[in-house]
Amino acid sequence: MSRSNRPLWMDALTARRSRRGVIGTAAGFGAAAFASKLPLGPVAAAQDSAAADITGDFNWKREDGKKIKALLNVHPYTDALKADLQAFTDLTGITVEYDEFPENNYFDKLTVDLQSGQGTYDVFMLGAYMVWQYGPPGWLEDMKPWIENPSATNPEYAWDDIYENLRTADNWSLKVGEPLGGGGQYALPWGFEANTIIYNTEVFDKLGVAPAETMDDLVALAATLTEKAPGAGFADMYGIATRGSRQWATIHPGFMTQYSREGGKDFELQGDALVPVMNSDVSVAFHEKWAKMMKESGPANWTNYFWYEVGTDLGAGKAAMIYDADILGYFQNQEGGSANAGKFAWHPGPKGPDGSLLTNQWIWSLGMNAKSQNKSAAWLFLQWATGKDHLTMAAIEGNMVNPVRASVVENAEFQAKMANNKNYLETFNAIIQDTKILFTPQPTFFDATTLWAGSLQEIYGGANAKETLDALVGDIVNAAE
Amino acid sequence: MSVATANPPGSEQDGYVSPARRAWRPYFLVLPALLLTIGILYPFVQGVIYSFQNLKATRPNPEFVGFRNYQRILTDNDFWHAAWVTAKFAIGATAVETLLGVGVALLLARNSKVSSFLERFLILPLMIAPIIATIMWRLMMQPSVGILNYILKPIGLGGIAWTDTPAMAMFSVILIDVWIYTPFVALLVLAGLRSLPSAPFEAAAVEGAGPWFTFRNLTLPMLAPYILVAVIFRFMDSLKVFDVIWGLTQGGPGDALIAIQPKAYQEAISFSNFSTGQTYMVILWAIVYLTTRLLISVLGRAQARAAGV
Amino acid sequence: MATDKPSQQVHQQAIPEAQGMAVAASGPAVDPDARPRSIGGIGLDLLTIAYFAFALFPIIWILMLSFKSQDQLFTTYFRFDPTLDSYKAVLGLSSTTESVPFMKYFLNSLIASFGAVAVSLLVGVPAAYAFARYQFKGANDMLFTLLSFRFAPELMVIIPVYVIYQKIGLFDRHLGLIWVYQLITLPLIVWILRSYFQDLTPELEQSAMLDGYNRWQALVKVVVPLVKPGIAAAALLAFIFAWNSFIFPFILTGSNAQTVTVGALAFMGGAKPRYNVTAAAALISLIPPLVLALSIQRYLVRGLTFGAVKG
Amino acid sequence: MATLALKGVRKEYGKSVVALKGLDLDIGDGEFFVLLGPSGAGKTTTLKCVAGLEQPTLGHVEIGGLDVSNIEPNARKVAMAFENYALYPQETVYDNIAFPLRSRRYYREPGEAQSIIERVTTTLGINHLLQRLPRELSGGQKQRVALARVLVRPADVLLLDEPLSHLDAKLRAAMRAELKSLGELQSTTSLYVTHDYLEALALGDRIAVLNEGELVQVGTREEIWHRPVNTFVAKAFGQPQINLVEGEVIPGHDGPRFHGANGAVDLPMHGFDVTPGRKVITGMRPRDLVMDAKPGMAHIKGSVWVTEPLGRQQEVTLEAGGQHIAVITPLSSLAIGDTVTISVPVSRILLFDAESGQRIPAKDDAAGAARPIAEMEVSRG
Repeated sequence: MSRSNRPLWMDALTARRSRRGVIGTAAGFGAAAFASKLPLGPVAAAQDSAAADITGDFNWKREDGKKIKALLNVHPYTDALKADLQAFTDLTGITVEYDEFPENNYFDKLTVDLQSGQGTYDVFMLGAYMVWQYGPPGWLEDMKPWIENPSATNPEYAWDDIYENLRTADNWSLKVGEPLGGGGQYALPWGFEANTIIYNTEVFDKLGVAPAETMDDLVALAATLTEKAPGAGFADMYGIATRGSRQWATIHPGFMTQYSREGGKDFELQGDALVPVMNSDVSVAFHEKWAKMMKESGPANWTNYFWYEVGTDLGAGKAAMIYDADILGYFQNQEGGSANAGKFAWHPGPKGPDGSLLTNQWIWSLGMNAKSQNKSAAWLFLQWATGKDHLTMAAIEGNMVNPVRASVVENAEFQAKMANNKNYLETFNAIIQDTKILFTPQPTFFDATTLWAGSLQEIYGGANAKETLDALVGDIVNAAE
Repeated sequence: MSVATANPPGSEQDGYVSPARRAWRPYFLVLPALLLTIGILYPFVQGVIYSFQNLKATRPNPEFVGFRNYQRILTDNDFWHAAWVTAKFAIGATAVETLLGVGVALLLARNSKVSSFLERFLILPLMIAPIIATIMWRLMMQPSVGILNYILKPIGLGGIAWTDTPAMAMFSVILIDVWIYTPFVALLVLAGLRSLPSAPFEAAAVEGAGPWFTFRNLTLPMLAPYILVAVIFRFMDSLKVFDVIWGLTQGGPGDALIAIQPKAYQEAISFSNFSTGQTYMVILWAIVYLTTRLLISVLGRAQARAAGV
Repeated sequence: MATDKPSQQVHQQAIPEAQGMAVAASGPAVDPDARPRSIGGIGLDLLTIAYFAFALFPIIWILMLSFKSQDQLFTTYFRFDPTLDSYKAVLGLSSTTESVPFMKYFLNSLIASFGAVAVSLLVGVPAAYAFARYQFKGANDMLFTLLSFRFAPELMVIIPVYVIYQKIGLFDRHLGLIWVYQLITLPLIVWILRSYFQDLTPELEQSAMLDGYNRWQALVKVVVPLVKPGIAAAALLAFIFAWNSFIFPFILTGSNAQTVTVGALAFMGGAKPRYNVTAAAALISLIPPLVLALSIQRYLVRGLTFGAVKG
Repeated sequence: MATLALKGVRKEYGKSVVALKGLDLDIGDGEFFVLLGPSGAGKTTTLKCVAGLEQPTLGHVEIGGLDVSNIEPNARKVAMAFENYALYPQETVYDNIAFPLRSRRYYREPGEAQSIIERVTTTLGINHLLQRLPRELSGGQKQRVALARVLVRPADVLLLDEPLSHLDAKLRAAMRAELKSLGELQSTTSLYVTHDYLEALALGDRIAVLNEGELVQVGTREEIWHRPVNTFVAKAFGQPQINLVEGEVIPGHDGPRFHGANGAVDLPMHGFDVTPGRKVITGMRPRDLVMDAKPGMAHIKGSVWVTEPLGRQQEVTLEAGGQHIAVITPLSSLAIGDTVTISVPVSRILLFDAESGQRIPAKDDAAGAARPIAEMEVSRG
């Protein structure tokens, strides 16, 4: 309905412009300093760390009889962990109690606990972006001293086995705008998602089309699929599903991946000042293209698409392809996982004009509460949970994909397990070197990116892209003040 | 009251109660509730105190900033936008629920075989937690796999994008809210209908008054207090809307459904701008408080009028 | 609500009203069975059916959803192969590690909701009685303070409460939930019951006092039986609101005291949204309020009437 | 059995409403005492203060000579029948009546209770209603049930609040007679509240007239009837109401005379100690006046303004000098506008000061008080 009649809410959007206009003049925003490059919080020096208290030979039974509490998100990774917990208790004598919450509410729960400073949970799951929110207030334990202390960490831990881009993603100086790496290790990579194209081979084969190699091809391919698939026996099928809800999570998968490949940036350092640049010409052009693609070839009601609608539509045969987390396709492809299980294939997605395959990633990581009273026991748990043994078992017997350790990916059993997911491993290997966090680290990531998603929705609804993004930049600057 | 002496009159008698004890009697009755309440009052006051600080994640040691948060928020267009969204939702939802609820109550009060049978199901939608009901509605409204467009297709209404535009999104949240809470209004009004005295209606029937005349001049005025109570309850809760909006679109598309409470939630919890979120909530509390007081005084007058009938 | 009226009003209406719904049948409603069925009557019946189609369709749909398998969840509408898998998952009968201890949450919800309503009745009935019958200094302030909690957004208190609970060990405890649920249940019960007591002529319990009973006995033997419909209705409403509460149990509990609202949502996480299991969970959580409502149905409509209406 | 006394009882509600303005009453042991007044006079408040259901703002209540201010209502040994009956709607008639006998204070074995209840309900004629619920009773039946509940239990003081007010006239007359014959009422100190002067006259050993929270007069029925302290009391008793004519005392050839209604009412004042020039009001009860010019009486000439039949009698209202004067006469054919003369028995004239409304005593005041009350002999209804 809205696909053809889009100007319905143009008026409302025009009104929005002037609403923001009251706050300040849009012209001034482009160059406005968003934040200066200052350290935000207490940068814990290595010698202050509780890790320094651990001396002598490494011993798994060092904290025998202790109890730690974990906050977990409902997730296949968590299921694999729960299934293996007894092994940890047998190994260390430590018991793990956990509370589990669904993802939509998980971070709210975690934030409230960390904010309260009560240290209820010794360890918890978090994403790399959360380090930017939780690190500066000093809520996260820096684990670098722990990793580097041979008395605390088992000799077989093999920290370097974890892909470097993933390790770097959880490592930050806590200075706004400063690139990742070169600071404290505020979380340990545990499992991750890279964003790729996943498509329905049955449709592609029947229509004789192949995955797109450029952004323009992707727009055209999606349109072709939308046009032809319903006539080819795929009732109600449309071209492409991506996330579209008013959440920061709408920006970070396919959108951010392709945005970066096309040369788009979120912030730029200008001198000592960090400046939002979502209103650059490259960015405006990309927003228009993306919105057009979703409007013409995406689902009706796109602005209400969370990750699970994206996965659901792929599985139900409503979406011909998705541009989202690679594992979202994996779960739909499992036997009994959806009506079209077994029909999906992976592709790295369109390259940038310069051939770029930059890929944004989401890393489920494990972190330690800086207020924990059981840091030594918590550390034993964390190194076990991110260690080779557990992750290998979890990837092969459970659904712990994608693995964060090269050794697990290279494991023959794992390769065999993934073989029936067409081109999954090929895609993985093609992008893994370019898979990193493509956002600029800064503590208002969630506010800014949520506003960003709202702006994308407005452009989708028909608003002028340039004006909307100018206003977005203004809002981000304002919010920081 | 007699003057207390060393040996108050009657103190040795059966059934003696000292004047002090008598004076304290109501307080004793209220005391347990009050003690419980004080337990709640503390966090409540604490919440208000936060609104006078500048606490946020990046500033773990907050300072008092007086009314600066209030000043900032009340001059911020985001607040007025949220207030406008809240007002639209609250008025829209309350109006529809009231009209529909009164209608349903009148239909049920007929006590026909059909309505008596159906009445027992009236309360069901109230019993599903709003947060879960909203998730279910969300799935029903999904254009690709949802059932609503599937069953509306035969009557030419397939392909509705339920939450794609601000107007549709507002329509959809109000629809869900109406589904959940219309039974509440209907229940209250039905109760009112059934307790109306019969004499005036018999008199009207004897005088040959038509049904519409009877409804307008008898039923409606006498029912007014009940309807108003339903309106107060619903309006008060609609101003605090959160579950339905958050569950459906998290405030989207754009910021079309960012009402005050979702805005406050986002600021306080999602973004850790704690004092800002808390200030939004104190303002919301004040709005609800004042609106309710106003409506209650209207109710008082309506009751007085109804009593005069 | 907070108006200053003499506490000893004589409501002559109260006695006939309390005597029951004798009026109801002969009320303004026209009994269509008493006269020939008209076209209009059928039309109104159709309208009634139309509303209930709207009201009940989602529930029927949820019921169907709960019997669908995961792979038919999004590809079937009315015709599908029914399975009990979702119920097995909710009841913990399936062996997968993805199961959520839902029945434990169910029990938690029962304890917290019943506990909250019981506490509210225990402290709320005397308080409501005092507010209705006595004039005392600060009464209006206390009453309005109590009621104003209902105006407060739940989020406003949640962080302070969280901190306090962590400190005094009420986090993730049933008692903690029962206490914080008072925000929901106590104002409701005091509000409704106070109006009830006001509606009831004070002379009934005064008469009992002269007949040899003390104040407490008069309350228990004479007043409470008369306001039973009000207590039942207020308690049911309070129970439903407590049972459906989401934000409090979500923030204030962990695995030990978690409730069904939070538990049902847990099925929406993981690799894929399990709407079918969530639907089964929602239907199972519907049982307690439903049973409660059916068991006090005869009080319900009447009970709501005279409580709620008096400001 | 006990005496009952109110000592300076004042009752305020809130800051502005004063229900009782300092009431002093002494009621003897076994006395049947009637409190009469218009609605809002404070009658019910008085009863509730005695019962302990209301706490006086000032002053106190004594029962049997003891200050009961700090005694709970259930320990005061007071029984009360409420104006609205206060029957427990969910209990049967039997259970309602048995209610006090099941309390710890007035407990009776079930068998004993049953026999008491049977005796009392038989006396009251409601023993066939025992299994009914209050809502299935008529007003008169409810009233008897309320009365029965008061009578089954021992009490030092009985408080009866308008027990007959909701009955129709016929039933009320019958019940009045019945009440009088009840042994319990005759022997127990009783405080009876009513706004019906006939009830007061019929039942009260003594009557107190209450107005706006203040006692106007306390006395026997004859004292109240023949020597009302002021026009308020005079007007409170008698139907039709006493004829009050304003005028002036003027000198006459055989002593002072009353001159009122532009000279249409001219009466000798030799029974009173009044001096000419004083502004006064005369009171003449309609039943004391006689049609036609009778010798030995004063006469008033007027024209018939309206007539209203009352059974075998009629009430005739005359217009005389711009003043309406009511007379009760046997039925006769009188047409509107007819000129008639009525006779006034001079000894029955009441005189009030025009300014204060207070009665001016007659010279033979003591003798007047002993006369029977004509009103009581007339059957009404």
